[in-house]
Amino acid sequence: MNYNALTQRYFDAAPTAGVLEGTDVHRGASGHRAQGTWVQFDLRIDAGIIRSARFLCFGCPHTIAVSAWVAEQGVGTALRAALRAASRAALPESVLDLSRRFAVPVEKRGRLLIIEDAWIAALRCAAAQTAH
Amino acid sequence: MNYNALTQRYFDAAPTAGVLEGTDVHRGASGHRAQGTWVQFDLRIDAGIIRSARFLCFGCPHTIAVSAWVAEQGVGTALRAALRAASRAALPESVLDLSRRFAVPVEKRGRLLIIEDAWIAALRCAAAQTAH
Amino acid sequence: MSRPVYLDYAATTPVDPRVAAAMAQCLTAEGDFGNPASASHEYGEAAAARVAKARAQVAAAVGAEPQDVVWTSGATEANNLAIFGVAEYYREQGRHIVTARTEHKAVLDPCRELERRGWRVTYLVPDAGGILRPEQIAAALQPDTVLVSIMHVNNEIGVIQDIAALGAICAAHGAWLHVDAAQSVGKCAVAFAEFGVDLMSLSAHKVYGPKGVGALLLSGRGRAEKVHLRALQFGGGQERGMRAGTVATHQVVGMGLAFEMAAPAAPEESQRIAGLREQLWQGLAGLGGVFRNGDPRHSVPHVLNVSFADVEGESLLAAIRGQLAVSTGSACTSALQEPSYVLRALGRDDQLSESSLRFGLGRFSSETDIETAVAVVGGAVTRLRRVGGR
Amino acid sequence: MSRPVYLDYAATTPVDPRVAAAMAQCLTAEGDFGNPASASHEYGEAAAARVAKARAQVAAAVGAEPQDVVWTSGATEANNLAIFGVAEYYREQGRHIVTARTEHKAVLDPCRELERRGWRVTYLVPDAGGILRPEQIAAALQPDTVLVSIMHVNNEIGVIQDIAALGAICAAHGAWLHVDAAQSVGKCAVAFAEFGVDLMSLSAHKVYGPKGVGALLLSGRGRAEKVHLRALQFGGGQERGMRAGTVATHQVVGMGLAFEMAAPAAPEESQRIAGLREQLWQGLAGLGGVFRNGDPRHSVPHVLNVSFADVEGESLLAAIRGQLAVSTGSACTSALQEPSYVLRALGRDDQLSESSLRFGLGRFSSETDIETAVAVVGGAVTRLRRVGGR
Ligand SMILES: Cc1ncc(COP(=O)(O)O)c(C=O)c1O
Ligand SMILES: Cc1ncc(COP(=O)(O)O)c(C=O)c1O
Repeated sequence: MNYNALTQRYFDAAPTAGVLEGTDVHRGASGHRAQGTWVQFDLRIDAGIIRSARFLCFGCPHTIAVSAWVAEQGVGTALRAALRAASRAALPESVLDLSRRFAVPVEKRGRLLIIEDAWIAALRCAAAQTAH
Repeated sequence: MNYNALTQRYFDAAPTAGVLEGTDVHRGASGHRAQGTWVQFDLRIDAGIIRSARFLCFGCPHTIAVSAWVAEQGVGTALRAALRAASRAALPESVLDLSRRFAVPVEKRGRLLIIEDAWIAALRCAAAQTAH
Repeated sequence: MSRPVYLDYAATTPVDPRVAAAMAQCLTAEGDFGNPASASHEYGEAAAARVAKARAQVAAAVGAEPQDVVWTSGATEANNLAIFGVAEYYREQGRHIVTARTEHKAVLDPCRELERRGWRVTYLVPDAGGILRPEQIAAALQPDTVLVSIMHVNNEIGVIQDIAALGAICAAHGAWLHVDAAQSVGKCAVAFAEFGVDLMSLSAHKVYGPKGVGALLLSGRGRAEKVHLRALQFGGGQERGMRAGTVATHQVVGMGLAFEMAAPAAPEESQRIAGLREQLWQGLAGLGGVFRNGDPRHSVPHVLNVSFADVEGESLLAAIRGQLAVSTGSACTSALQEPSYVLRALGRDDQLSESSLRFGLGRFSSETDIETAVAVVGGAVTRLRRVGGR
Repeated sequence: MSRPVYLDYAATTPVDPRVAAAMAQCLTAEGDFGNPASASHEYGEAAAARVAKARAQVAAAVGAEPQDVVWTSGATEANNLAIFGVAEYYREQGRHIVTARTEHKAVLDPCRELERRGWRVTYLVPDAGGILRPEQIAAALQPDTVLVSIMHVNNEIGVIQDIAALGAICAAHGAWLHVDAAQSVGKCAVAFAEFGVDLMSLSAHKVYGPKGVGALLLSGRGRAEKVHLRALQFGGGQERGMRAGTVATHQVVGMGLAFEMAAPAAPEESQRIAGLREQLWQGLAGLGGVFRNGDPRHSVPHVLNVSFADVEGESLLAAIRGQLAVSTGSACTSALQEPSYVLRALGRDDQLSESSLRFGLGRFSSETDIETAVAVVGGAVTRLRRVGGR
């Protein structure tokens, strides 16, 4: 049980934990609590740009830390650009780069895919709703 | 390797170790050095009484101590009386009593029979020679 | 920086300072450093006398005789020696063994290995509180059952099995009874002979003695025949051929003294610790969604095992680790935490089996420690539930 | 009353005070007392770090890698683990083992047990000096030979076998080579990898470390395949599953430091001790009827084994015991002393095999100790010969 400084910091502070309120909030989730990992992102979009993001996470410290970081770093991203690219570019950084940045053990890397799925689900939700 | 006080004392001092010189000395031996135990007694008899006794012994501390004690205690014994009785009375004390007195472990008691044999051999030698 | 509050006494205990001092006397040139097998000089004899005294101390603490004691490197070896030793010695008499799902790995893994070698093993499932009913054991016995291996005090949840009842059943059937009592000494009454146990495993480091030493008690009192073993390691003939290897004087001396000190301290210490555990449980229960594992009516006071709903286990540990030293169910051997197999056997679901904390209380635990524990765990649980949206 | 002069370092050594101090730091509540398997808190991590350091120290001292080290309770267990472990793991590949008559009981007794289980064992006989020729080993290898177990330094007579030569032969044949090096460290060069050894047994208490801890080194470097083992004891998965049981932090820390200290001290210490041994030998040789056991050209300086003509062994020991602590060939397990099987294997007759003394010299031995030894032994031999009429 050793975490690098970044993981420890984002796990401890989880600065973007929570939900956003309002009708202009777009939500995406992935995973199952019963299976040990569940992640949800809330996004507020303005003029096609992510203006704010929050996450909820039931999961290990790596999953919480990466979710928190994604919600923080995702702000400022252009929605269309993120969705247009291949799915690996939807996150602010690729899953592989994230797993390096947060020193995620190999056995746990599958959990980052759940974060990615939740993030993409939130993006898609936003894209669908803002397309109407 | 624990010896009772008596065994220790007679092993350390071995007061009667040695041989007697002279033509009136009667000698008896038993056992084999190569087999681990060898005992010899020298007796000087005067008027049918053991007047002095010496022993030599190649053997364990119990064997040395008992041999020394037998040579010491045997002095004053009447030769004929000792030989007339059953062999168990030839020694100043029975093998069983000796093994108790010197706390000889069961596995070693056979060695006391070698002492007894040597003692009887010396007595017989004396008896044979003084009979001439 | 001050160290976290230590509440992991069931994993290991610090050595009592008096025990450490006695051990030190057996190490250096001024002390009794001789090899207890060196019968040819007084260094060896002095060491042998210390070993004999330790043997008597251990025996006295658990209602056994000094000659029942076979020194081992710990309860793991004692369990292995008991299980393989009996199984292999009596292999022509039968190849069926009865044990329970909630046993320590040091019992379960040897049983698995015996299955590989062709033995059959019945793994009993206790009730939701962790307790085995004697009738369960009776029903599991088969004509070729040679060994029953049931632990006394469970290391994860602290529940106590009714060993005396098992002793009677096994004796009537003719199966040998092995009891892993690594967690018992100093925590509840251990009466080797009275219980009717044939083999019992002990460990020093759960009761303020050193790691790396334990004992297997062997007896057949009450039986026509004494239990026999095939040894696991062979060599210099130590321990009457049942366990070769130089006896480590300082280690057994430490165990002997620790066991001697455990017995008289036990009732008083247990009462105090029961109070602390209650304080801890009340504090945690207030959080809600908190479940106590193991039947508290049949438990030693030294262990409190609690599962937290809506909290992920590794994150819980990570959130408290700077301030509190406790265990989850089982030590994780890989980066992935696995749900405790003991809690699973009690019927807990994966999430609750995996988000449990085992608090092990001990001689040096204080009320302040408990207050800290409640505050730290409370804070962590609340925060993690918030992050998880619950 | 002052204690006898200790010249039984080959039986066991006192722990170096620095080692004792390091051990003490791992025992009590202020120290690193945690369970090294407790990954969930810093007490466990601190202990694990100490264990890792000790692993590196032991490996460095014998030319191995830290990951080669499997902690055991001593060389007895290491030998058993090596021999049973390899034999049982490779049982389908072959059931023939090669060893020597002059091995320690902790090798011979496991081999006897394997014979009982259906293995064949060849027991090589060394020359009169105790040395095995590499060609002997080569000639003994059979198509189904899976293991060769030969000791490095003999515990009774101190002779050193040419392990590097054996390593090459075994590697060429494809048999695993196990070396009992319990008596080697600090006394002669030990180079695990360089020697081409596959398994090596180590013990701490022969080199100023604690009793009750040792290691088995495992490697397969230079082979396509790493050697595998079937474990002897199963449980918590410690030591990568090869040796279950809580690792005793203070014990391995003691071993690590003792091994670290052994290496640099060795050349200097060995030279000094060689001088003392020569002094001892010269003093004893003057008595006449004194025979040196073991080829002095291939021996560690720390052991001098001498047989005395016309002296009974037990009486010799009894005569010196108050003043001198030495061993006969083998520790007597019953009241009857038996001739040393090692000396018998060298061709000594019963009387000389049984009247031998093993002098073990060590770190704290002084010239005065040797003078005392010569005087005491000289006095005893002279007196006993007189009592025996020689
Ligand atoms: C119930 C139980 N059995 C066996 C063991 C193993 O004991 P040791 O650490 O002495 O090998 C432990 C502790 O680890 C235990 O709690
Ligand atoms: C050569 C040899 N092998 C094995 C052993 C056994 O070692 P331990 O005492 O650590 O079990 C010893 C010492 O007793 C020895 O000298």
